[in-house]
Amino acid sequence: MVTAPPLTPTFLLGLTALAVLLYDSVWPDSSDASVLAGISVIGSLASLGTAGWFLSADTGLATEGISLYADAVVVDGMSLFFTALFAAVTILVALAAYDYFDDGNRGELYGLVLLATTGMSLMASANSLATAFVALELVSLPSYALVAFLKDDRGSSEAGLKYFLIGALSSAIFVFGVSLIYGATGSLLLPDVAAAFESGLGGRTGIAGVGVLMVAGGFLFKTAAVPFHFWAPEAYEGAPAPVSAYLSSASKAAGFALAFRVFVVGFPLGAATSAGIDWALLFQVLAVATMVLGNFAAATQEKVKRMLAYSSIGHAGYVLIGLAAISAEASTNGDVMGAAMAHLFVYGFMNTGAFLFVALAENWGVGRRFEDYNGLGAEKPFAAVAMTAFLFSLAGVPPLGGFFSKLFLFAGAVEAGLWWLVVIAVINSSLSLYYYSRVVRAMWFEEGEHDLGATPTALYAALAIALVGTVLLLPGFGPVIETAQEAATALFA
Amino acid sequence: MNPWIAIGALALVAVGIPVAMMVVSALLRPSVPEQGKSAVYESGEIPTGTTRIRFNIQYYMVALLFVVFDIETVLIFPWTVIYRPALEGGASMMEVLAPMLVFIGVLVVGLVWAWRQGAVQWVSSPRALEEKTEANQ
Amino acid sequence: MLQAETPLPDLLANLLGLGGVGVVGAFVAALLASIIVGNVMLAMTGVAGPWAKRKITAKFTDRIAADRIGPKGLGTIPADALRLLSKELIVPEGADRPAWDVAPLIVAGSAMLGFAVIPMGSGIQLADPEVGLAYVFAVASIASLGMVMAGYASNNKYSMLGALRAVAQNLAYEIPLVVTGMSVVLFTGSLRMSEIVAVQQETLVSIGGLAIPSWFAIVNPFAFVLFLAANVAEVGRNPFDIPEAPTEIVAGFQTEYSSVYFVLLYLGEFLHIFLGGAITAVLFLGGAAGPGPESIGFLWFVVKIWAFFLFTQWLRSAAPRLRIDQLIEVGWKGMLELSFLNLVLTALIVGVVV
Amino acid sequence: MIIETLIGFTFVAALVTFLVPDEVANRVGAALSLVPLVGTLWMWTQFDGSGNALTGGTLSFETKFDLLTLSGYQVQWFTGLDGISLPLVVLTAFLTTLAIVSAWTPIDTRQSQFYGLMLFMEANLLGMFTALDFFVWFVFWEATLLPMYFLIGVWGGPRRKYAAIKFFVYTNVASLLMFVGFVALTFGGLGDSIDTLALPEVAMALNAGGNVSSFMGLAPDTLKLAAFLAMFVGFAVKVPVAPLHTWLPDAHVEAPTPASVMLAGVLLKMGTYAMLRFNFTMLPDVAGDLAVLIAALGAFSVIYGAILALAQEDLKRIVAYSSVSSMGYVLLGLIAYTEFGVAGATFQMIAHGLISGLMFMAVGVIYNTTHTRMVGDMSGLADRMPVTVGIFVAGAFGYMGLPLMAGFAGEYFIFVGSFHSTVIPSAPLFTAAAMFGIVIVAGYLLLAMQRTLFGPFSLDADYEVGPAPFHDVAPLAVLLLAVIALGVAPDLFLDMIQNAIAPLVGGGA
Amino acid sequence: MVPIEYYLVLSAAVFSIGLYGLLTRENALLFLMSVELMLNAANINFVAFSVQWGNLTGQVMSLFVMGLAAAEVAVGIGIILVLYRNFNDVDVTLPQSMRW
Repeated sequence: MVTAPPLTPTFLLGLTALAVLLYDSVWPDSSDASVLAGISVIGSLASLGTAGWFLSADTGLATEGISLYADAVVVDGMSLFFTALFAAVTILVALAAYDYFDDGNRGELYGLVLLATTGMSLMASANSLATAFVALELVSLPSYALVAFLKDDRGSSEAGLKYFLIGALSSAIFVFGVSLIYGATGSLLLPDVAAAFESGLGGRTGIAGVGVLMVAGGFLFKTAAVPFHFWAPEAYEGAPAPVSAYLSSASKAAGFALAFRVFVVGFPLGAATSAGIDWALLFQVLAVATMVLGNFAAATQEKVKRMLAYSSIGHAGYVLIGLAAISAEASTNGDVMGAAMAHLFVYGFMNTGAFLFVALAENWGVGRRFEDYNGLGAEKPFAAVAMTAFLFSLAGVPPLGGFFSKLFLFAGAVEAGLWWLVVIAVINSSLSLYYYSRVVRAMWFEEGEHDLGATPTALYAALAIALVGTVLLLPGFGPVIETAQEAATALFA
Repeated sequence: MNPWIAIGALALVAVGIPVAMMVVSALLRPSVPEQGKSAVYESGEIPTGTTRIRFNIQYYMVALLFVVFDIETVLIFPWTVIYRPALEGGASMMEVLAPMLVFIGVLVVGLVWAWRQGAVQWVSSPRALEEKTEANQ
Repeated sequence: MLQAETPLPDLLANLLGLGGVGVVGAFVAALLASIIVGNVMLAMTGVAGPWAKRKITAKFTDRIAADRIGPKGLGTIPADALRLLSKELIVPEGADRPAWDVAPLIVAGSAMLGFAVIPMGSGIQLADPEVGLAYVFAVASIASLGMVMAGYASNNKYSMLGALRAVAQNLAYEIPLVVTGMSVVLFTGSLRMSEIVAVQQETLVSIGGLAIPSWFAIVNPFAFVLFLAANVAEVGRNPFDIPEAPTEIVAGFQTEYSSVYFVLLYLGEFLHIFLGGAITAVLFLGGAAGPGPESIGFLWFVVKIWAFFLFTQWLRSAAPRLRIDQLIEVGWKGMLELSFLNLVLTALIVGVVV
Repeated sequence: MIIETLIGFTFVAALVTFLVPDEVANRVGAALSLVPLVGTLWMWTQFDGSGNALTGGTLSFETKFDLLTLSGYQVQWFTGLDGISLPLVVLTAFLTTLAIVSAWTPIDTRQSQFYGLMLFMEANLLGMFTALDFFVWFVFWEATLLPMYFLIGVWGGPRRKYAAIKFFVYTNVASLLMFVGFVALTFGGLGDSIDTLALPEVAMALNAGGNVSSFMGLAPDTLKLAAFLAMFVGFAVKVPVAPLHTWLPDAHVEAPTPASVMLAGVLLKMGTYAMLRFNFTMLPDVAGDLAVLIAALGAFSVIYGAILALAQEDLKRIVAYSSVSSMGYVLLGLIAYTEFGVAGATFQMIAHGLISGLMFMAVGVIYNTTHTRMVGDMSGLADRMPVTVGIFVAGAFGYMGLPLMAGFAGEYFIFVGSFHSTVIPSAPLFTAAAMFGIVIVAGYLLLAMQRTLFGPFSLDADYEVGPAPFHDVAPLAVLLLAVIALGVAPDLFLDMIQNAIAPLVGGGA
Repeated sequence: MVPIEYYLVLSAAVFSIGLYGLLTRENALLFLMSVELMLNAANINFVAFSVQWGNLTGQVMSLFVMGLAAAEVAVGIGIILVLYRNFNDVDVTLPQSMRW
């Protein structure tokens, strides 16, 4: 079956990052980034391909997964699924960055993106809270720098600062939570932590409860969910658009990947609930708060990028259903979590695509407000069609990938008996159609005059790939959801 | 006996002796306050401007580089300690050595990159810069 | 074994019968031992700073120095001490007071703290914790904090520059120093100072009945040279006396200091030289080992650290000072790579040998 | 696989048309649209199905394979044709081609996008009428709305943005309601007794009776009622049934003519088609209970639409409101649950599709020439553009149900059927009310035409008025021929329709 | 042996001080210091619990935390430097070019 090391996809990403840095070391003054972009894309493609190959070869899907390094890392369907997602988003971002940052040297940019992707892939594989923390930081640190990448831009540096401040705070909270979990259970390995939970924690439930809460805080930051969402609008708006795309899809997915594994494997709900730590309830509340806040705030925005930022918070709320709808013994847990994973996958394409269009608009020098997009449909039909598809998919309008993933997610929640949650989610989803369609209206229905430059090839290519991804996920949704649900179900085994 | 008791005691002594010297000096020395004396020394000129000057960014770059590398040495320490016992315990050399080679390899890549990006290049003279850009054209 | 099985405080406790009094007794014994060690070291620096330094430099430059007071000018030592202590303390305008006051304490204190784990032979070792080597590196590098505080708090541009340069230099050479030190640990498999010394007592080869001990200076001369260089930089002596660089920035971070504060900074620097020598001796020169009975180990130890002192003074006369950019280049582009190389090579050698 | 091939081809055709230059897009679009037209006509000739698709009849051109699993339900790709869907599929392909040709004159900007969207809509409509799995059907159903949204919003009149949004919001909310109703019924009510959401399976499970369980605290009967109402309201918006029709006049007035043709000709039929498939086939007993309400709504739509038409000055608005009126008959015919009623209603969908298409197209041609649609602004157009006016008048007669025209057959059957209905209480009363409506609308239509088309020529604006170009008139002529052909020989479709609805009226109420 | 609760109280106190500083200070550098405090509170826990449980996991983890804290500071200071260049201040409440 598998003849390469199980962590090959992760290794490939890391090696690509080193290759980029090496290339940049050898030719530090080269102002042509095509080689850098090429290395990044090829490396990510290789990683994506390997992950796909492993997935199709059923690595660890049927079994418990392959544990490595004294159980600190596990490779299973879920980690491969997410790694494929991260690699795909990285390809898009690497292509987009080629045109977006058109001055000077970009070695550090590609290096940072690839390192962060490596970290994300590791997050998806983490089977120990120590690995989780290290991987989380490996994602966060490059992200901070990426957000502040435009050194002379006030918005970018402000965004970087805010992202960093809240990031530092939340990672401190996370690690303190981990220390409490360690205190309560005596181990950082998730299976051992779970065993301690199962055996009743020996009267240390108080510490464990605070610890679980704090660990959840760390994930909520990474996924831009309430109450750690403050950074998201600022960071996404101020950051260079490809970076916003990267953060809002890949980074968010990574947070969820880790949260899924830590909570499901590490803090089994049945044992946790009997110890008074009902985290599913916590996530139910947070899911509602997050989606309501994200969608309502998005509806009041005047700038496209900021609207997308808030809508990204809203989507975090939907995905949180994947955790909220878990119950101790239900056989449907795998289905709903798999649906959440599939939604993240689809989201990876459509949301990245939407931000890439914003990148394109910034590249053209079009403004940031809704009105500034007026008439783009007539002037650049292809890009506008792509954007329209992304937005409608984000809204969950049926013919597109976003509809299916939301449908499966909500169906899973209904099966788990969370009718009220689904009702709120559907109302939110309908509201989202309103603000997404504002962009569509501006692009197609309004008249506008722009002095648009050439069409940047790589950005267009990225946009096209994202579009193909979004559209192909309609007929190709079957394998995605099946893989996701199978992987998620294996987690509950 | 716990060795840290002795270390604590030495810490007391290490602070105590200088403090004692200060006390002795305070008893001995005169105090003749005078305006001119307390002016900061600037080659005898009247001090200009503030001391909080902007200094070369390279100091900062070096400090950053250090922060990263110094912490990495912390992670190498445990490895050096167990290296020989592990080998004597029967582990093969590659098994013990390879992870650290990878670790150091990654570090070296980072160092080389920083080096080539000019993180440790103290002076970049305009002439050198000019030559560099010309060579690239 | 040259090492006393029991560290000095225990010895004292037993001698004075304090062993039975519990923690308090132990503390009293430790305090006594600390006072002994601290004063011995201070005495050495007292000799070295005002007198030996001048004498040595004078020899190198074929001059006569310090010959007015006492035989061979030895009376200079108490005279200087009294002179400096009774000088007026001038506080510069705009000094950042607490920091400015504390800086000398840190510089002097950190050096002295380092001696806690050094086995000086003849049973003189205050403490022997498991992590001795890490401890001594950690404590020694606190001094740069003191230098920055001194430089920053003085409100003087020269001081500020000196402080910055001190930091840059310490940072650049700290890592090679520690990494090279770790290559020794690869042999010993322990960070305990007494272990490190003990491992070096084994005979490496016998040449004509003369047993050559496996001092790491002999086993791994490459590491020794690296360590020596990094150590000289770390204690800020020529050719690495960038932080003070009297001909460039007056006196660096200590420009604005006078009276007892200056004495403390000055003493602290000399203590650091001796601490550097002590670390070198322990890591590479077999600690207090030498011909003769174990009880004179302390003498050998003193010889070794004085040898290091002599070496620094020789460099002071012989070597020109590097420019700051050269210093950084040598540190980051040369020493660091070499020290990593050394680490890997040592690991390979150990692997092959074991 | 012929259905899939046609749908796939049409999608590709849409993409190709989207990418060709504007100058050639009209011809490319028209040429490509011929392929699905020919394909559907061929399917018509080869049609060999019998019975109703949802009650175990034999399907023609059936394709079925598994796609994925959703919460325990197998989602299938399941398409096929029966006597109800085939005529609608033919109508779709036929009207699309004609609408594309009729767009050559009025659409003068962003042509490639326009024709691309038309073909995209056609592809989705074909999928919608052939799909027999709920999810696949729903995807196509919703996807049909998107192109219309853009067609109205981009190429429409002065208030196009408002109209597009209104259309979009109305239809989307309706879809959501319908979706919730259906899902509650199947997921909750049928529970584990089915393992796919294929429409035949759902319909048969429901009609088998007695196996609906209570859900969310709703008793089985209440659940069925709630689901019926949710679906009915959802579809009624599409039809539209008064009082849920308010989006329609706006959309029609603002939409460019070809889009109006598609909207009135095909998109309105989606609502009645879905009502027939879902409400009246799956829950006939509930429908029977609500018959009086539904019949009243149908009659109300007829009269209300007619009266509103009376008050209009805009030709397009008149036609639009008369559509509301016409769809009222269809509803009335469907609820009658007699062979004549349901078959007539189904036939009327086709007939009305053709005739309203014709009317809108004719109004469009006039507008192209005169740049106004206001009744008071012009008169005596017959002198200047006789052919167009002739066809227009003929179409209006068709609307009134003149014998030998398609409208006659449909309306006649509907009235006969509803008159004899045993399901609707006091059926003759409703029938008479509806018949009254037809008189109003026909009368007013003729009056308006009289004022605009005949008499001495005058025009408020300063435009040269002459005969319309050939490619404007040709679609009108073709449509008129089709209307007459169906009027003369209704059996072209009526046989298969009757065959398909027979199981419904046999087992109804 | 000092009871484990004492360490917990100590670390909680350090954590709270850090949190307090972080919420009340406006200077970015003080903010960084506060975060360091919070991280080191976690380190106290790790080391104390490591002794308590008799395994080395906690000590190793504290090394990781230290390393990553240093890296975080490195990145943070870089960002603050950029911020200073753009806004001429290190007050974290000052940049408000994107208020909602």
